Amino acid sequence: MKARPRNGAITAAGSPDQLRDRALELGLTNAEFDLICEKLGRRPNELELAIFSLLWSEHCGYKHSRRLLRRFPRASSRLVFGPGENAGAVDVGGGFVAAFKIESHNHPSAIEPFQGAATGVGGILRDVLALGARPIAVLDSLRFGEPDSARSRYLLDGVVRGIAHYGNAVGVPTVGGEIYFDRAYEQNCLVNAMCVGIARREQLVRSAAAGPGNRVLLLGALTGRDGIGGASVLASADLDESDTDKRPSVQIGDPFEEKKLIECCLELVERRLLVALQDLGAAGLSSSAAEMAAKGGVGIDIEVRRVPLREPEMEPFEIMISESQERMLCVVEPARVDEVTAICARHEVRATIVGQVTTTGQLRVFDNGRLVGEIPARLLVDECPTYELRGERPPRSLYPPPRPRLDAPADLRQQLLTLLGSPNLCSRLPVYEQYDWLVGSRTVLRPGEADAAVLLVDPEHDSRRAVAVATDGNGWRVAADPYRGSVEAVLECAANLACVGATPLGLTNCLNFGNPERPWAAWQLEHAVQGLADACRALGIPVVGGNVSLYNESERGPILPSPIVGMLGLVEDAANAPRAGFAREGDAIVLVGP
Amino acid sequence: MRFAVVRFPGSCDDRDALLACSRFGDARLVEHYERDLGGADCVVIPGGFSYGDYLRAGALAGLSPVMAAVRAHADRGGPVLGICNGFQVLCEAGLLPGALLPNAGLRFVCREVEIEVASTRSAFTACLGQGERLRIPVKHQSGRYWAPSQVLDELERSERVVFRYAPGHNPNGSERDIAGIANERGNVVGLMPHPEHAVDPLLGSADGARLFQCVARLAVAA
Amino acid sequence: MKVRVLIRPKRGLLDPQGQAVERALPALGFEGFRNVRVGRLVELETEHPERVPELCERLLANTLIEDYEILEER
Amino acid sequence: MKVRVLIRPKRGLLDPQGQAVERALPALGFEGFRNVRVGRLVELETEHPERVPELCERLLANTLIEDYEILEER
Ligand SMILES: Nc1ncnc2c1ncn2[C@@H]1O[C@H](COP(=O)(O)OP(=O)(O)O)[C@@H](O)[C@H]1O
Repeated sequence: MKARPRNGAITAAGSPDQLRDRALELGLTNAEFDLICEKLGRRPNELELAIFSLLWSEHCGYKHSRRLLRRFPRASSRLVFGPGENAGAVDVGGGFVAAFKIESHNHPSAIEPFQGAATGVGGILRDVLALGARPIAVLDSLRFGEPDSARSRYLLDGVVRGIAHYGNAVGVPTVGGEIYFDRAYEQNCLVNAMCVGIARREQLVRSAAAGPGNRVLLLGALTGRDGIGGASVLASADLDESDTDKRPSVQIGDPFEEKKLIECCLELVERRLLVALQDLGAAGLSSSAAEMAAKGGVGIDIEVRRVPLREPEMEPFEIMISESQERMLCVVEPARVDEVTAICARHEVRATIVGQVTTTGQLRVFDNGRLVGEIPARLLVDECPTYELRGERPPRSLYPPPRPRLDAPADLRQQLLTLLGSPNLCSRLPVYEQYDWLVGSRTVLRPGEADAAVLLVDPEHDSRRAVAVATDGNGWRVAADPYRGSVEAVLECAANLACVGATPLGLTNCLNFGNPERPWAAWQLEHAVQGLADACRALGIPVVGGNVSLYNESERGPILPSPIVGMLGLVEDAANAPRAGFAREGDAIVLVGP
Repeated sequence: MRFAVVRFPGSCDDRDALLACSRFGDARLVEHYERDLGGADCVVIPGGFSYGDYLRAGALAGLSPVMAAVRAHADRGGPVLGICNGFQVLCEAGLLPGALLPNAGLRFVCREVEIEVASTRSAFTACLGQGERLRIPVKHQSGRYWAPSQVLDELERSERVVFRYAPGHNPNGSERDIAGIANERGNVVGLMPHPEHAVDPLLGSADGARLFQCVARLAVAA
Repeated sequence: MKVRVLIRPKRGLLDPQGQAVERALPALGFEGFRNVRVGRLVELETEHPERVPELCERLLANTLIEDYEILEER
Repeated sequence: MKVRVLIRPKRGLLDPQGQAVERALPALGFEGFRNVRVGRLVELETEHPERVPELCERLLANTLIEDYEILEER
């Protein structure tokens, strides 16, 4: 793989105007296109433009939220990895680290609930795996329209089956989450999945590439035309009835491939064969390679013709931005490559050298040895333009009032039964019975048993050290007052942990909001972030990472502003973790609190 | 007692089974491509989704090289326990009669159920009481035991129905509430519930430990 | 050569999937559909069509519970 | 009238089952089988064969990700 001279190889197609039109079609603004030309010192070609359009999209580039996220506290003696790595991580003692992150798969799930939710679980598992941690738990936070609508029931059914299909088959227990129903989510459901992983502290790997001359290996599934343009289209377009146009972007999850990938990567990590590891998510190979290079301050060359394909004759740009699932990218020293490929073969996982680390600082793409794209990695990853939000408090409520659940004062018994039977309060057993909540031999407190799940850190050595996890979020409270509603979400989550005797160690969050270019949505977002940040400071816990999902709107209006928080805490002795529920007749009932 | 836990690509409860077995003896993993069980006394085929359960649960795993070694071990009278996916593999491989069909409810079911020891004529129940109840979790998508009715009659007549779901506990529509069966010699047992997930009261129940204790005790006696 | 294998649950065996489809039909406005059975379709290409029956017997179908039928195509 | 509907994953989309089966076959002693696709088969009886395409679109196939083909029989 030798670089030919740059000039001549990379030529922009068409006239300057045509190229600009193309950039706009891909979702970039005029100013962004100008910035690209200025920073490159030339016009980009089409492949480069495709890569820019994805890495500088809201989904990958956090254009509208990056500045806000700086408000989150990070200080903690327990913090091991904060935002910036694939998942956050905190020290849970005994030589172990817990990695965790929550992520949304809202739009794909609204189009194809089963596969959308399944691939959502697959994606978040790989984020945690990328740290070298074994995924030990999944939680799902879901929002749908009212269950009396056929569409909501269809989405609920598909999403739950999709999560079960994927989570059960990869052997990671699904131990918690929440479900709320409200008309505001009718068209745009929310599917947020959180994953928790455990690693020995010394075993963590980073995603920063290092060591020029080291090989870059692609592990896992074949690359097909999955989600070409999907990151920009699926993740940031308003949804409407004509979802059919986005059909080709549906991705199919393969939990079997993921299971093999997990076991394979964990063995590679355990044997210390990897210099760096990274999952392939939105924008596929482009974003993974660019991030690994930018974080390591090095360059990466990719030869697209080495990438094993599912469909013949894919274009270089398609190979670079394909979002095919169940793939990981790693950096390996040349002398270790044979050992790595032998282990992969044993796990029946494909491993292919697709490139190498360089000193150039550039992400370079080769097509059969011909240079077809060259962009500074930093420019793609760290220099995406960011925008100040212009928030404005809406003059009156944006949402129709919630449907009343209780009639005028009837007898108390009847009211209680109505409440207990209402969709937002009734038992979730029909959902969590579809999830394997016990694989892994760690689940001390399971769904339905307490307000938070409790999982052993190291079941193999019979220690009773455990982590507790829960997710929370209440769209109506946040709609009524974004700041206080968000504070309450954090406090409720902390209270959930307290109920199982856990000390909170860190928080992850997913910001599900409407279009941030609308002043009222910007206002909601700003105040919600401030609320989350202040509440975490008050509790003394860091925000270790998260995800942002904006543009959650349909013709019928925006969703309720829905920050979802996931919190992880430490339980020193799992045997002391109390369960919820009255245990014995005759016990006293005490109400604690102000 | 030396246990071998067989692992296929896609097995999920292999580490759990290993952990459970190691409470009652030495335990090690044997991979699907191995042709030798390393002198194990007892083979455990764990749960999970071998080969993704693609095509039919247990179908692809049933043909893998290690199964020849398992068959030879079973032919010698060595104890074999197939749990959940392991039960499906044993049926697909012809080591046990019948088949496991998709649950009548068409959904994956994960819950704790009660089962009854229906026969003590097996390597894993010989030390249990007839009719004794155990609390053990199930978790599966295809756990509905089915065999032609003559085969079911014959299984019952020869006391090869080893476990039944207690009344009201059948989670999948299994014929005659069957939760587990044995081969003619009683050394090969398959069941849908997960005894390896019931060996520690901290994690719910310790009733499943009885099966492992039983087979380990028989080995000492032999 | 292209081969298609159609695999279906044996007559007499409960087919909950087929039943679920059959029960859902009237509510969607489809009257007069009976005996719905849901099975599997396997398509493959091979130069050894003579080995397909063996493949069916040993792997693609479980003949205790399923019938199969092989359709060859050019 | 008996109708059979063959439903298979759309070309271009990942077919995890087909791939897993294809990759497993050689080790199980079956060489020379390519392009394995695994789909579903639905059989039914009806007096309204003209409504079957609509039935496929609305219920039997997920046309986002699956193609279908209708075979009629006497
Ligand atoms: N709401 C948030 N709070 C804190 N950190 C966030 C939030 N959203 C995103 N981040 C952080 O920004 C980084 C980039 O996120 P993302 O692009 O989702 O990562 P990945 O590509 O690994 O999925 C991650 O480290 C993530 O933790």
